[in-house]
Amino acid sequence: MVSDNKDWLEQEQTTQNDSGAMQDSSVMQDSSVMYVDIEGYEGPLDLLLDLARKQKVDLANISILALAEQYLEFIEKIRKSRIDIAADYLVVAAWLAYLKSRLMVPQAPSDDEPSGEMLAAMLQFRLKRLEAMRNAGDQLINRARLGRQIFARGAPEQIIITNSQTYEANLYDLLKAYSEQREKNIKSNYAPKRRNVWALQDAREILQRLIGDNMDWVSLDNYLIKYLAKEEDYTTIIASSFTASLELVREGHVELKQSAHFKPLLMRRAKNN
Amino acid sequence: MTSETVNNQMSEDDRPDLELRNLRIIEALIFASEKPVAPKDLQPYLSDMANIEALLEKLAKLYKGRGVNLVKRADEWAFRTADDLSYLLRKDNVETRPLSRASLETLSIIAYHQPTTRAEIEEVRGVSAGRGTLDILMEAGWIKMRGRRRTPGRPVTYGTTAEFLDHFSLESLADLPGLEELKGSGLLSNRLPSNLQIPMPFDGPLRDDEDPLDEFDEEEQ
Amino acid sequence: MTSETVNNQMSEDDRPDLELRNLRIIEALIFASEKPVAPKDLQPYLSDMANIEALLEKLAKLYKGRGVNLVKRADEWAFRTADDLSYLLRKDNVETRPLSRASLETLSIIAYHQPTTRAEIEEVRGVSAGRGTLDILMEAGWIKMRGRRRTPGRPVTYGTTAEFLDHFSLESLADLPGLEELKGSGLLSNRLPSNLQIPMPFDGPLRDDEDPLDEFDEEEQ
Repeated sequence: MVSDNKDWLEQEQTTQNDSGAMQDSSVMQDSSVMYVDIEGYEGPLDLLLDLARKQKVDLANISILALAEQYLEFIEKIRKSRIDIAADYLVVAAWLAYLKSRLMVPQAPSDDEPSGEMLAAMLQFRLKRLEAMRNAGDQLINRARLGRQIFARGAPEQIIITNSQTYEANLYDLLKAYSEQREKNIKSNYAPKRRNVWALQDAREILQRLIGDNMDWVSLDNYLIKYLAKEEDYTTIIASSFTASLELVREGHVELKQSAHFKPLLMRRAKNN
Repeated sequence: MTSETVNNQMSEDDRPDLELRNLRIIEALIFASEKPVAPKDLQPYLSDMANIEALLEKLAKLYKGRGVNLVKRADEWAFRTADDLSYLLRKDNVETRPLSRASLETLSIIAYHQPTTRAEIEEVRGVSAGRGTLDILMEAGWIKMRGRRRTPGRPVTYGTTAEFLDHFSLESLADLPGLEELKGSGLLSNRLPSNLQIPMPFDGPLRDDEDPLDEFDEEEQ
Repeated sequence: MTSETVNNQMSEDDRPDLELRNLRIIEALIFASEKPVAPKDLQPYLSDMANIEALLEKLAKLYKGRGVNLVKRADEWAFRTADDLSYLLRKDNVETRPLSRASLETLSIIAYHQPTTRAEIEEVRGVSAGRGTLDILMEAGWIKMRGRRRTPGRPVTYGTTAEFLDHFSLESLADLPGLEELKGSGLLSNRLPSNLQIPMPFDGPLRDDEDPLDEFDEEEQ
């Protein structure tokens, strides 16, 4: 089922190397490093969609397991070459690793967590939806657009049909002017420190994305740690994601449960949300 | 300013001269304007009993098949060059700043899922919205903040504007390309398709689950 | 641009479809042009044998008696509102000017920080306010003097008016987006210090630290 993903990766490696070589010969010196332009992707879902397309079948028929493995291998390679990867990509890696385990291990009847098939269907749905939105965007932008193919009166005659305002300004300009000034003032005397800490806000966003639409219990902490943490970051990740999850519970976004002390912490999206 | 002092005993339909006059006035006012014009802005210039919608439809019919058409955008009207001439009139040198992929994707998500929140947009794209996607779209005048969703956190809801329709030559959201198909496939839902109702993009007045942009701001600050 | 490859054995007059096409193109081009159009500028868009002058005359005739006329001005052609309707355009001949950057900035600070003084505005803007900016905003009817702050110098406090809310389609000051909203829409960056605050604007009655304006204030301004 997953035997061909290796071929694909090797193939990818060479083609990526080719394009890398054209751009920057220094990258070529270490030819064992896969040249990956992760910057070229609009986030992990985009990367997944790209990988899915390489399966050359309709999105409805892709192998989600193979896709998960390709993604994980991809991320693993990049991490080995010590390229910094945005947390978004690692969050998805964590989720896919979880998905993979659900798909490969038969589900015990008592298991409270969602089935692998259910998770896979969810991922497939999200890929299809993203692709659909992307296609819709292409169709929109290729329509006959005002000022390009369709034109308004070139020499409008001055009439004011509405009221006789002497000055024009809109709310957006007003808000923008305000924001820029406040920000400008800050920049002059504020230099943000780069700390190796997970901001609560980041942790919160990541958790929310991880939980996504799951209506069933998910145990995430293990995956989070494996994929997101360098050893020295364990504490901050656990602390921040735990605090953020409490906050999410308080606001009614998620529910938490733990069957006993030191058992994995399970979470899911709150039912009535 | 000049008020119509017609003694309107008869119905408008019986007064072809009055109708012609109304048509000419509507034509002149909309023609003079670069932007779509709302019927209520025409009202003061017309005779008291004028049926504006009927007059507009009549004028639109008159211009059908011509080089310039009278088109409806949301509930407003404008003259625009005919779309079948677009290949001929095409201007390619107007490229200001091409829309980034992220912005275009965000725009289509808002268009098809509206009213929608930032979190929902991020959920579809699977990535957090960087600075410069929403605000570029607001700057272009294509999207706006509509209200606040009545859920915890009361997030702001976004929707498209009348300028959006005008720019992309859409009479209403129902004309969005591929909408029916997307609706049919369940891809406009936030959840995995089930027997849930399929939401349709909606740019009308605030919905039951939306509040106007207010109140909460006070508490927040 | 696109060249007509019609095998033009016949005269144009015998080809009503071609003539219609030419008329439509002329109509669209003149409509979309920012300036009156010379016949030679139309040439490249029309079929090879087109008699431009005749077509223009025909189009002018078609528009005769309508709300908009096709007129000739020194050998160039343009659409103009019919003479007898030109009163429509004179109706409200107020020039609409965009608000200057400085005024916009000042207005936004007053909106958020009200009641606020000139010194406070200057502190946020980092430049001293020219007299003109406040005057323009008062003239536009968007700000007003509220009272005097009970501090040394008794500076005048400024606030926004009902017209301000009206112009920006705000129901109340509470509709101004707060800190989180500005961040959420990308207008403010997320990398701001946590102590950054956005004040809660207030346009109610005079506060404890404000005195009413006295009679000489008007002149002083």
